[in-house]
Amino acid sequence: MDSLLNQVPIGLSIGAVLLLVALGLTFTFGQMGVVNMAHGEFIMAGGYTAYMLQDWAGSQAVLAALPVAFAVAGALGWVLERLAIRHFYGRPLDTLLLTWGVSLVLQQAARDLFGAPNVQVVAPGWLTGRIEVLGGALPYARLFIMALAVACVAGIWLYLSRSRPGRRMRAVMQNRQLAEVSGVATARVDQLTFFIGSGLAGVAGVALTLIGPVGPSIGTYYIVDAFLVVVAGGLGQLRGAVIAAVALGMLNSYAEFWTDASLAKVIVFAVVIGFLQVRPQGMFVLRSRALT
Amino acid sequence: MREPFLRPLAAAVLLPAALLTACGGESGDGAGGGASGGSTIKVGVLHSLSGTMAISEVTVKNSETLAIEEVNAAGGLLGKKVEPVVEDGASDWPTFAQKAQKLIKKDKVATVFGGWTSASRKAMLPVFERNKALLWYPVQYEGLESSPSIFYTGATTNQQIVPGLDYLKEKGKKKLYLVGSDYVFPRTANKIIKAYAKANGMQILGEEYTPLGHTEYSTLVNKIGEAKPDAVFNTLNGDSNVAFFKQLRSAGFDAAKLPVMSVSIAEEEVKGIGIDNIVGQPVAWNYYETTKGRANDTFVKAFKAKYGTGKVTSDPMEAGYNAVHLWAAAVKKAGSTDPEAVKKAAAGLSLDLPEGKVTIDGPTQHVYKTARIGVVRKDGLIDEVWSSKEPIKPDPYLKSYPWAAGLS
Amino acid sequence: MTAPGTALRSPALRARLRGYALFAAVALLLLVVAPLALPAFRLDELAKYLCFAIAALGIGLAWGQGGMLTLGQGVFFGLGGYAMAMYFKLHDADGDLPDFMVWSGVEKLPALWKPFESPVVAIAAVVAVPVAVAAVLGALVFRQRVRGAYFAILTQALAAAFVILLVGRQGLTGGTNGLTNFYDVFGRDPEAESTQRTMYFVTAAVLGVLYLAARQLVKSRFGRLLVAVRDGEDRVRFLGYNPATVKTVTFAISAGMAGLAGALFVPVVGIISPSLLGVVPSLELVVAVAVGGRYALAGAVLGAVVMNYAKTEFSEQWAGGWLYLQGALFILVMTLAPKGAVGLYEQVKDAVARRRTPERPVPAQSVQGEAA
Amino acid sequence: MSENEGALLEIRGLEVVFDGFRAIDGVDLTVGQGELRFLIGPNGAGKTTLIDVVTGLTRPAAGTVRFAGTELTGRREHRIVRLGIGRTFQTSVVFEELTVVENLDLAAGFRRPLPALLRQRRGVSGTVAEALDVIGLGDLADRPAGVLSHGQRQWLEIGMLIAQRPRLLLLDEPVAGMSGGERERTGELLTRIAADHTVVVVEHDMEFLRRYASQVTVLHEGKVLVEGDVAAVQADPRVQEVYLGRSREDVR
Repeated sequence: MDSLLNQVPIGLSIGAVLLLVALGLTFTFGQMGVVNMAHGEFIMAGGYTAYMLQDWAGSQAVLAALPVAFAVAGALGWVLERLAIRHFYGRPLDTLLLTWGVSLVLQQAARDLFGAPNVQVVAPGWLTGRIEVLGGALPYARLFIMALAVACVAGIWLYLSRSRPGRRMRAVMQNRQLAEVSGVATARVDQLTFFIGSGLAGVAGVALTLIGPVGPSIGTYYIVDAFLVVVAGGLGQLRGAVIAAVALGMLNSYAEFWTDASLAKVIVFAVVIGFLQVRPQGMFVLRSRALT
Repeated sequence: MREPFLRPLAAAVLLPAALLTACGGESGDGAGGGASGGSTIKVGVLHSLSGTMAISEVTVKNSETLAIEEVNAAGGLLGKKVEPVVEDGASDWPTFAQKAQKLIKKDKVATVFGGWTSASRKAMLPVFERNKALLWYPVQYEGLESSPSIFYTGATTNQQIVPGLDYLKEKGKKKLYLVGSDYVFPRTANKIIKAYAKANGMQILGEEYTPLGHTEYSTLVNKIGEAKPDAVFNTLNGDSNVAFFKQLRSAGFDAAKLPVMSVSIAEEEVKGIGIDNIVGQPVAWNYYETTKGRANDTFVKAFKAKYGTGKVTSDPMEAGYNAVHLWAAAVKKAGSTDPEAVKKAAAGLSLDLPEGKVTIDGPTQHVYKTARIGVVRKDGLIDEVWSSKEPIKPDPYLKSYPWAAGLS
Repeated sequence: MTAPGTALRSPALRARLRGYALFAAVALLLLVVAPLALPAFRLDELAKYLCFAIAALGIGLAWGQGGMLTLGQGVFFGLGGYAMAMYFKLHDADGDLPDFMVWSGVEKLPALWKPFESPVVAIAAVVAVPVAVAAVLGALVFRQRVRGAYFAILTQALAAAFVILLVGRQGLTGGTNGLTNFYDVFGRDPEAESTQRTMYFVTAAVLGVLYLAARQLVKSRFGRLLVAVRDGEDRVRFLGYNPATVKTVTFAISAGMAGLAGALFVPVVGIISPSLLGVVPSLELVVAVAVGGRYALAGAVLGAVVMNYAKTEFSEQWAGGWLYLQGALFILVMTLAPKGAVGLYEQVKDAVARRRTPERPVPAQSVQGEAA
Repeated sequence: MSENEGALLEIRGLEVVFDGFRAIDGVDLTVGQGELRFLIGPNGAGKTTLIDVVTGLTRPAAGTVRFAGTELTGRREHRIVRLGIGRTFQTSVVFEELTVVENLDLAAGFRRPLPALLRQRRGVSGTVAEALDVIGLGDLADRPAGVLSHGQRQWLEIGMLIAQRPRLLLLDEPVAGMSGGERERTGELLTRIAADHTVVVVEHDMEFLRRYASQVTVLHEGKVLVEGDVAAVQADPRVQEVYLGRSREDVR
C-alpha cells in the first residue's frame, strides 16, 4: 500500500516535468496561435547549453545553465519569430508545418555539432541525494525540478500580473485587435512572448538533463506530451496548464503503476480525447463573441 | 483551383519515372562487376545511416568498411578488389527490404553485410531467401532463427543471455527484476530468462516493458524499489538506458546496492549514460575493447587510426568486422563468390579474430563465441570479470538446454 | 442570365479536353512507358511511391479541400496494411499459427485474427476499418468543434498512441518487427518479378481511379460545401448544414484511401510495421502534400511521389543532408509558396498570361463569367 | 400555442449572462407573420445577442424562444436554420473561393440529401437564379466572391438568405459601412424582401431606420425600452435620452 502513496510524489514530479516542457507553449500557442513543433528542439538547445557550460562551470553547470539556456533558447525563438513566424500569424496550421521543418534542421544541426550519441551532463553533488517521502525515495533532482516548475509558474504569474510588459502580453492574449488600437505595439509583444516562451523551453531542457538523455532527438520525446497538456489546459491559460500537467502526471503515474508504461501512454491519450468531449476548448477558455 | 489538376500530375509521374529510367539504364545492361565478371567484387553494406538507429549502425558500417580495406590491402579476393556499395536503411524496416533488393538485383553484389535491429533482419530475410542471396548479420539477437540465407556473427541467446544468468546465479542473485524496451528482443530474452529462473530456483519479481524512447522511469524505479530484487536484468534500448540509469541512481541504487545486468550497453553507449551512473555495473557480451589478444590489438589500432583515437570499439562493431573477414576467408576457400559455394566453404571455417578464435557452425550458420561478463570502469571502458572457458557452440533454439523445452 | 457558363462553351470544353489528354498521357506513361523502361525492382519502388501518393490524395482531400490537418494518417495506412498482412500471414500459416506468434509465445489464434482467414473479410476490412475508426473519431471531435491546431495535435497523439499499442501487443501484431515474410500473395510469390509488375499495375490503376473519384468529389456540390466548411465552418452552419457531418464524411473518405494505400503497400514492399505509421511518417506525408501543393489533388500526388523519390535518392548520397534539405525545402515552401509546386506553377502561368494580354488582368477561372 | 395568433417568433423572459454580465435581462418580443421589425438600441443593448440566441449561437440562461410554436433554445444552429430561420452577420462572411453562383447554390441546397450533393452542379437552379436577380449580381455570377466589394458582399449574403427560402430573416446591421448609394440599394432590396418575408433588422443607422422601418423595438441595457411605430418611438423621451446619453459615453 505504501507504494500507492508513493506514486503521489512521483505523479507530481512527472507533472512538474510536463509543466516545464509545456509552459512555454501555452504562451506561443496561446497568445500567438503558433503551433511550435520546434519547441522540443529549444528544449534540446537548453540541454546542450548545460553540456557546453560544463567545461566552464564544472558540476555546477546545471545552475549556471538555467539563465544561459533561457537566453540561448529564447534567442533561437526570437530569431525564428523574426525570420519566419511573423509572416504566419493567423495560420496556426502553417506554423505547425513550418516549425516542423525548423525542428528537422535543428536536430540535424545538433547531430553535426555535437555528434549523434547522447552527451552527459553531470548533476551537481548536492542534487544526488534523496529524501524519504511516504515510504519511498524522492530524489533531490526531482525536488529540484518541482521547485523549478513552481518558480517558473510564480515568475510568470508575477510577470503577467505585475509588470507593464506582462500586462501588455495579457492584453494581446485576450484581445489582439483591441490591444493594438489601444496603442500596444503588438509586434514587440509578440517578439517578447516568443522569446519568453522559447526561453522556458531552454530552462526545461536544463532540468531534463537531470533525469534523461541529452541528444539530438530529446525534443521528439516530449513534444507530443507537451501539446496534450496545452490542449487539455486551454490556450494561454497558466492555471489550466498547471492543473492539466499535474493531472496528467498523476494519471500517468497511476496508470503506469497499475498497468505498464505503454498502456499508460495510451490511457492518457484516451482520457484527453474524452476530456475534450466535455470541454472542447480545454479547462479554461477565454470567452469571445466573435464568429471565427 | 479548378483547372490545374492534371499538368502537375503529369510532372509528378514524368519526373521520377525519367530519373528512374536513367538509373535503371545505367545498370540495366552489363552486370557491372558483381559476382561473375568485372574487375571488382561488389559487396553491399546496408545499415541505417540516418534516423534513430544511425548512432549505432554507423559504427558497424565503419568497422565493416575497415575490414574490407584490410582484405583489399592483403591482395583482395580471387585477384579482384572488393568494392563496398553502401546503402542507407534509414532506420526504417521496409527501406531495408527494398535496399536489399536493390543491392541484389541492381548492383548484383556477392553478399551483403547489414542490419542491426531484429526488425530490419526480419524485413530483409524474405528478400535474401527468395533471391538465394547471402546476408551477414553482425548483432547479438534473440535467437529462434536460422535462415539458410543468413550468417549470424553476433551472439545468440545461449552465448550472451544464458551466460549472463549463469554469472548472476554464481554471484548468488536469486531474485530478478526484468526491465526491457517494448520490442521483440527483450520479450524473447525475458521468456528465456523466466524459463531459466524456473529451472534454477531463481525468482522473477517483475517484468516491465517501456515504449522505445521512453524517458520517464520514476514509476518503474518505484516498483523496483518496492519489489527489492537482488539484481535487474536490463534489455532496454538506446536513449531509454540513459534515463533509466540516471533515475535509478538518483533514487539511490548504484552498482553495489543493485546490480543491473545489461545486454545492450556497449562502450559506445556508456559515455552518453554518464559513467557515474553506470560505473561498476555488469554487462554481458562476447568482446570488449580491452579483450586481450594480438588480433584485437591490430583491430583497435587500425580502427583508431582510421576513425580517430577518441572512438571506441564494441561488440557489434567487432562482429561486423568479423563478418567481412569470415566471408573473405570462405570465398578464398571456395574460390568463388557464389552463395552456395561460400556457404559450403564456410561450414567449420575457423579464424583468429579480435574476440579470439571464431568458428562457423555449419548447420546453424551462427558462430562459436566466448561469453564474457564485463564491468564498466571509471574511464568508460569495460573490464572482463568472467568468461566462458571456451567458445560456446551456438544454439539458437536452445535445444541443448532441457529447461528451454517448449520455448520455441 | 439564367444559365451563366453555358453561353460560351468552347473554352471550357477545350480546357476539359486538354485535361483529359493530359490524364491520358500520364496514364500512358505510368501504365506503358514506365513498365517497359524500368527493371522490376525499380518498378516496385515506383509502386511504393504510388502507394504513398494514394494516401497523400486522402490528405489532399481532408486538408487541402476540407482544412482538416490530419497528422495521424499513418494510423489508417496501418489499419489497412495490417488487415491485408493478417490475411497473408494466416494464409501462409495454413491453419497453424503465424511464425511471429510462435516465437511470441501465443498458443491459440487470437479472436481478432479469426475473421482475417477470409480474403473477402480482409479486403473489406482494408477500407471498412479505417473508415469506421475515422468516422467514430471524427464524429466525436468534430461534433464538439475540435478543429484546426487542436485537431492536428489530437491526430498526432493518436498516431503516437497507435504505434505504442501496436508495439506493445507483440503477440497480436508482431511488435516492432511488424508483419513480414509473406510467401503467397493471392497465389503468387511476392518476390517474383511478375508479381511485382502486376502489383505495380494494380497500384497505378487504383491511384488513377481514386484520383478521378476524388476529383469528381471536389467538383461536386459536396466539394464546394467542403471548401466552404474549410473557409468558414461557422458560417456554413447558418446555411443549414452540419459541418461536423461534412468533415466526418471527408475524414472517413481520406482514411479509407490511406487504408487502401496501406493494403497495397503490403504486397508491394512485403512488410507492414509500426515504424511506417508513427508521428514522423505521418508528418512526412503531410509535408509532401504541402510541397506538391495542398489545394490541388494533383499537387498531393506530385508531392508524395517526388518527395519519397528524393528521400530515397538523397539519403543514398548524403544521409544527414536529407534532413537539412527536407527541412529547408519545407521552410521555403511554407514561407514563399504556401500553395506548393502547383501554386507556384499557377503564379508563373498567370504572370505569363498577364504579360501576354496586359489589358485583361483577370484570372483564368473567370473567363466564362465574363463571356456570359 | 400562444395568445398571439399571427406570431411567428415569440420570445419570453429571455436572459443571457456572460461571465456575470447580464447582456439580456428579461426580454419579451413577438414578431408577427409577414412583419418587418427593426431592432435598435445603443451599443451593448443586446441586439446582436438577441439574434444570437434565436439562431442558436448563444445559449440563454433563462426564457423561451418559440418559432412557429417550436422551442428553439437548446437546438443547434443548423437545425434552427432548417426550421426556416436565416441570418446575416455584421461583418459579412461569404466564401471567397467560391463563385457568386456557388455561394448561392450552397445556400439553396441544404435540403438536398447527402447523395444528391455528390453530383456536380449543372447550370443554375430557379431559386438561385431568382436570388441572383433580386440582389442584382448577375454580371458577377461566375466571379469568385473574393473579388466583390463590401456592399456587394452584403447583398450576396442577403441573396444567400433568400436562396435559403427561410420563413424568418434576421439581418444584423445590413448597411453598416456602406456608401450612400449602396444604402439606397440595400433599402430597396429590403423593401422588396419584406414584401413576402418576415424580417427582423438590427440597425444602428437612424436615417435608414426613418426611411424603411415601420415597427420598431428599442433595446436598452438588455431590456425592451419601447416598442411601437417609428414616429412614436422617435418621439419617446426615453429613447432620446438613451441615445443622447449613450452617445456622449461613446466618445469616451
